[in-house]
Amino acid sequence: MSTLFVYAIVGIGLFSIGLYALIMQKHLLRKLLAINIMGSGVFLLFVSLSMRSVTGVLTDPVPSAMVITGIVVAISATALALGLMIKIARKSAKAELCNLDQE
Amino acid sequence: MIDTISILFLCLGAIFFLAGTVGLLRLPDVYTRLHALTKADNIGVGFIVIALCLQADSWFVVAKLLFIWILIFLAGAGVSHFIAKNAFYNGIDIWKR
Amino acid sequence: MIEVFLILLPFFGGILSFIIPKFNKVIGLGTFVLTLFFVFGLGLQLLDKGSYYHFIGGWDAPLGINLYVDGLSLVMLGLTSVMGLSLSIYAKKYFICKQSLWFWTIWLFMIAGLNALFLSQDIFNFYVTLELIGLSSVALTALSDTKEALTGAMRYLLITLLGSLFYLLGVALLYHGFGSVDIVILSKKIESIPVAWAALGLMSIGLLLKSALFPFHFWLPLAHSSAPAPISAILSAVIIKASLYIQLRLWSSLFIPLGADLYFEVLFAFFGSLAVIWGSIKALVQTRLKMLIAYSTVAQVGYLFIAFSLALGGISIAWSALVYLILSHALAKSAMFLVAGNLLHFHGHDRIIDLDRIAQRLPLSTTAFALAGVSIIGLPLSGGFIGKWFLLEASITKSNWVITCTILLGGLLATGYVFKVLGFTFTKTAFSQETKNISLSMELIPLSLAIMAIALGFFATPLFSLMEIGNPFFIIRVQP
Amino acid sequence: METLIIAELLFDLLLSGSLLFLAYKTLTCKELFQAIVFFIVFGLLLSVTWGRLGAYDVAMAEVVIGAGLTGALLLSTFMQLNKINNKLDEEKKQ
Amino acid sequence: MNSVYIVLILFLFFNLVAGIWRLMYGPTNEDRILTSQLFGTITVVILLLFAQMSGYAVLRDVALLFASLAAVAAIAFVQSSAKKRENRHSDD
Amino acid sequence: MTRFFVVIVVSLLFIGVSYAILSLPQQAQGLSQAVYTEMGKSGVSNPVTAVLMNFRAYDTLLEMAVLFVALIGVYSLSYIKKEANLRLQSSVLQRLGGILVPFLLLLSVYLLWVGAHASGGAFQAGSMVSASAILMFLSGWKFSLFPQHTFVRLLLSLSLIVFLFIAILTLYMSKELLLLPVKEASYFIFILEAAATVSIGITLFNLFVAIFSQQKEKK
Amino acid sequence: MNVNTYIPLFVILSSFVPALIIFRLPQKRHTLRTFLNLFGIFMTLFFVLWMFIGVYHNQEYLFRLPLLPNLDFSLKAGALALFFTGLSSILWFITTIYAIGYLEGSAHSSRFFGFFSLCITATIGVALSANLITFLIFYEILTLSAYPLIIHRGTEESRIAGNKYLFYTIAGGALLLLGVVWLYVLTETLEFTPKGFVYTIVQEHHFASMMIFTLFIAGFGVKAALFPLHGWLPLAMVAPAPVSALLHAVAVVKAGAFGIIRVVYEVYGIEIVTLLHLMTPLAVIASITIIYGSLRALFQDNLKRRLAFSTVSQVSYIILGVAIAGPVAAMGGIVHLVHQGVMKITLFMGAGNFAETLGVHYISQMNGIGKRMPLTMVAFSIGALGMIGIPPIAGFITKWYLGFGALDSGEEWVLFILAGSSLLNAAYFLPILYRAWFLSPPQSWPDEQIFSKTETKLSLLLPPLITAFFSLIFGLFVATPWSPLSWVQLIIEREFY
Repeated sequence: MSTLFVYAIVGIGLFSIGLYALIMQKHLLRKLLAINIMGSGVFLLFVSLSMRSVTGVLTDPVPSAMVITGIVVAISATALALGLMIKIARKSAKAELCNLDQE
Repeated sequence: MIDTISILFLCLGAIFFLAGTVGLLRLPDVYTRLHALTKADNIGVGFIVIALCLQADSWFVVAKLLFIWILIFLAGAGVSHFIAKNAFYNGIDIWKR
Repeated sequence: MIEVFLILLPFFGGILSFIIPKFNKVIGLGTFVLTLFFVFGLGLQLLDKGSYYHFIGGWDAPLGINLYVDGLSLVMLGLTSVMGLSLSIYAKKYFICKQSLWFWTIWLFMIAGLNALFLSQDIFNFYVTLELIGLSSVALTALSDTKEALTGAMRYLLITLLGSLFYLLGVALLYHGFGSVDIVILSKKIESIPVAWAALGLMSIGLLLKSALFPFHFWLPLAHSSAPAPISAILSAVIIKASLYIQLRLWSSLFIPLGADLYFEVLFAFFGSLAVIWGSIKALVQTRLKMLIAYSTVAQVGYLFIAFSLALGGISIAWSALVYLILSHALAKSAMFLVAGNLLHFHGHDRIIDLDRIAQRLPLSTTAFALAGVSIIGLPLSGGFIGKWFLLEASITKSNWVITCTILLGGLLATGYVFKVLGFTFTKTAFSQETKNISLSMELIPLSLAIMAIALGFFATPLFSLMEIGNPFFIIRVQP
Repeated sequence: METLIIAELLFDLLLSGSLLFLAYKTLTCKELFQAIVFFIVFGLLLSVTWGRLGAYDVAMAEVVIGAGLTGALLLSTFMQLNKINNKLDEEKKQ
Repeated sequence: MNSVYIVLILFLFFNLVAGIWRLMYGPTNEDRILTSQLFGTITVVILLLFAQMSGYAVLRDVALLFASLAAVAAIAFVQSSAKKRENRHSDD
Repeated sequence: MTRFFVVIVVSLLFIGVSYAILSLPQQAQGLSQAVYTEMGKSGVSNPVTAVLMNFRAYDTLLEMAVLFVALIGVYSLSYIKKEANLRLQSSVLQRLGGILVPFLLLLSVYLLWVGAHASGGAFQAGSMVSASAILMFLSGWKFSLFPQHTFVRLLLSLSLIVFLFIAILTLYMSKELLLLPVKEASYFIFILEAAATVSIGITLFNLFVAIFSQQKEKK
Repeated sequence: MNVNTYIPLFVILSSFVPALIIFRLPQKRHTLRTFLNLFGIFMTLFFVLWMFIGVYHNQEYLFRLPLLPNLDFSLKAGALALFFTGLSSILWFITTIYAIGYLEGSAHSSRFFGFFSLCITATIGVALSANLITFLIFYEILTLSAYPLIIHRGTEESRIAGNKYLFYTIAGGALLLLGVVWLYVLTETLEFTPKGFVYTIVQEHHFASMMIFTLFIAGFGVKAALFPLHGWLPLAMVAPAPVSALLHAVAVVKAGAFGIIRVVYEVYGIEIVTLLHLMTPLAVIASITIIYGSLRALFQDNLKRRLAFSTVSQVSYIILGVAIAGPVAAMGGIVHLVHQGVMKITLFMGAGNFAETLGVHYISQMNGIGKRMPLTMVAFSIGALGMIGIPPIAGFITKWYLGFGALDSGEEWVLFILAGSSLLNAAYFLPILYRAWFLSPPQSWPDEQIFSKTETKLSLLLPPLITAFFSLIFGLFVATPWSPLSWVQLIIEREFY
């Protein structure tokens, strides 16, 4: 087992922690951070597994490129979410998802 | 010979970083901690950069390293200034014995 | 070559309407007309030549990205462009000045994303298009600017991101397990190793989150009900289906050969049935019209997954049922949402019991709602009926009586909630209400959508022959 | 050589451990501000990780985004939220 | 030489981990920001040492980017967190 | 109770996926071989850039669209104020900005240029541009990069426009979308990257400003 | 491809197209609306007559349109189909005239007449459909287009009635759908064929065939108001009188009964149903319904409600006739489609006239009403006596043939049912007649409208008189070649036995 698997496992760990927090935490900023951390976990897994090749030093560039795409997407989503969050805080006095179903 | 000197510098840098960290942990208020931070930022990085410069293959690398040092220097100084000012405006008291 | 324009044109229109906001309506509508035209051309080409690939950048699959056009993607593209055009005409009147400033750009980008998704053949590309669609629909949902809409949009955003992440994790595993992100190559390489199963689970969870199957439906009602009417319409009509479409592609080429269908068949059927029952019951007890329609979507998603489960069970007619249900639900549900938008505009509220003689005062809207309701319930002769017919046929062939009963019960409950609304459109409320005028096009668009949903019932045979081009469900046929 | 490998392994473990720890702290610590700073630091370590994994392009992207933009965005959002809360408190008092 | 680098990297890393204490318990937000500043510096140094150790020159570019952007987050913090307008007076 | 349940689910997920990963073969299945054999035709020598800008340029196009949509989404949410609501005005800050900003811009040009053969590229360069713009903005400099001006809107959508332009061009030349001719590929890629840098920079900056100075709409 | 192929379609379109136009007419254009209505009716009648002659001379009228793979939308004018078509189109004509008198001038008449025409379209479609899926389609259209008529008044009461109606009928429709799909899965055909097509599978899927039959009966039984599925019918009487006439006599209830006829004769075939031992239960249910409906009718004071329960009872004669499984009884049952139609429509129009002219809704208010409105009351009396089965009115013919048929098939117990129901009919109709003719009228009527020349509006007066006349004629000239009974004989000979 290569040490690089450690990072892959850490990636899944980050994903799991993020998922846990996303479900359990109330505050939106916290949820957003959770999403970001989950994303980082996925990216970590993506890249670290591409380092498995023993022969040759050629690292696989495709996952890197995909992760860069993913990072751009993540930052876009984060920005949109932050904007939305501020607006929600302004309307409902707290940056949480209040339960509007039961009205 | 060069290796020894750079190890020496590296150790010096490490000591300053240690000092910075210890200061960060042990000093009593924001203002004094800022002081500790700048030690690590400026001198610690400085020593390590010097050590790495000695090991560098080309002048380009040396220039880059020095550049990094200057940048950290600037950022450290500026940020410390702003944080201190901010802390002062926000009414954080100065520690008195 | 034509298929590329379906992606480029909306992008181009979106950018143009961003740079020249003065003419954004003209640009938007023009783009949609052109897109529809191109879809038509694509259909002709497809009938002529059969399904084909487009190698983007000239790089073939493992390295580059392939587009793939077959009957299924053509049908979905057609749906998207028809919905796009009609909702645009509606939105032109619906949005007030400030909202429409940014609306058109996001809207066109969303359509571009949808078109790109329906053409794609590459699982990572699916991810990017999903994100494009997700972010733009969140932005559009938030356009209504009420507390509910913002909360709904936020919830939707979080869920869509979460779903995408699950999906991306699956993509990562598949890539590292089999060294490609192209569906065709993957389908050749895939074998039953733990990574494939993990990817299957993760991708399914992610996509189910996005398509709001029963236990994951919690975000849907608020987002769909509080968005502006045309956005609610497209969300329920196409966006939900986009992730289902990916599921369809993935299963039909990757996961069924894996032998995964045996377990998931039961799972999908179970949750689909629960969704039908739960969604319908929740819809029945709603007091607000848009909320009712949104819960109806939850129920209809259940039908789609029941069809999906039957299709996994090896009944080929269920694939047709699935696509037919997708189409008819899209048209009918969007008509319903638009009518709800009209009522909201007309009365300033959408409480069902206070609909004051709508049947007399807005007969066209009421007709549209009734016709759409007919299709949703699955009464003959409508698109929904054909879908339901196939579904029943499949479930009886399979002798799966639980599913059969669920389908029938769902139809009854659907009757309940549709006619709950329709009943109140005839009655008079005790207090008088102020009303606003509604422009004719805002009434005609839902009506024509509803009529299309009905008319779908008459064109089953040609549509099926169209859908069969390229044999999108090819794996099923190969298997004995 | 042996020690080097052990040291590298130690480094890997330390790095991954602190990544996990920081993520955990980010998501569970009490104060929001704290969480944001933890997240920024998490970004720092993540870019070191990219460097360690040889994905230099990703490392650069992460550095640029993490240090330059995400931190700034999150902090200004935090302050916005604070401001809104303060304003609401004042309104309540009046 | 490499072993020296890696030991130094580990040492710096321990510094960083120790600093987390301040992040957790630092009484004021300013404390936290300044700690993160220190962390940034440490990261830069780690990257530099790593570049030297493994021979990947690109990491030096990464460090350069890091160093040049170190101030942005802190400035953003400062620009949005000062509370009272009245107290502000032009400095210098 | 919920917590317990969630913990169980999350740990099951963790264990399952970890098991799947650990059971992966040691040998990578990736595409590196394919990429390196085709590198010569891509026009650049940095494999990641080759993937991003040539092999999977279509993904990049869509990614630009995502960024763009996010920006417009944020606009549609907020009332855009033209001036920064800065709390601190200090000559030190202005001086620091004065030193850093040109340097950052220089660095971004460097990144853009180096992207063809070493790590770096449009996105990194664009982020540097945005960082320098943010620094300028936060230092209290008066400059206008907001979408009220048609010119800025053009800059914001520049990358997409160039992308679409090249897409149409290649479609006209070779009937395949974004098929960059081998000889001129490097120029095409450079143009694409330059445009993307400008757009990404201004977009990210505008995202920051929109969130930094979002405020209540005046009625 | 000659014109004959399209005639079934033309019949449907000739009422459908006017309906669509009427929907969009503004409230004021009542002349145009009336013209369109009548134009549609005459076109329909013309085509129907054409087909009657054609069918009499063994001409075939079949229209096909591919609907699904292997399934067509097909319309075919056979003898049975035309029988029902003729009934509904003629009664439609009469009801429309009545409805014009009853509702023209009140609000939303465009909507009303639109859906009214749509109802007829659907009924004619039900009659002409040549396979089960077409049948199902029109059946459900009928269900839906009757709904707005029932809640036409827009009151809370009518809304509830409408919802109840819909709940019953859609549930029935769902059962029906299940049955049809199931049958299709097993037999892969749905075409109506003389003597049925289920025999191909009955060996292999014995239980399934039984279940499907049960589903069919339950599905149609809802509309045909078989006990215990009749609950919607008495409630639906809140609708305006023409609608009640439509529901009870022309379209809805009849469609259910017609469906049962189709299923028994042309899907299963008598032999198969008998083989499956399903005839006797069906007959028993029909008998229970007959007695139950009559008993309930006995205790109603609201006139329309009493008539509604009477319908529950009377429609089951048709089913009973079918279920006895003999040609003679079948004649009695099928001919009752027409007989019950003309008699019940007379009764409802009469009741509508009382309500519209005098504001009388309850039987207890009807004292001496025969003196105030003699002509209407004469018509009403003919209808009522026919229902009881007094010769020579049409109702008698039905009962005669039913009884005779029962004896023929050796099911003597049916006679007791017939006798009992006749007694009960008499028990709930005769008191009304007694009150109306022999008691003295009250000082004033609840809500009286005075018309100078006749006792009520001419367009309200004529239709019941005509239908009453019909019910007499059908009874008196039963042996002529153009009487309904002769035609039924033709059906039975050609298609069933």
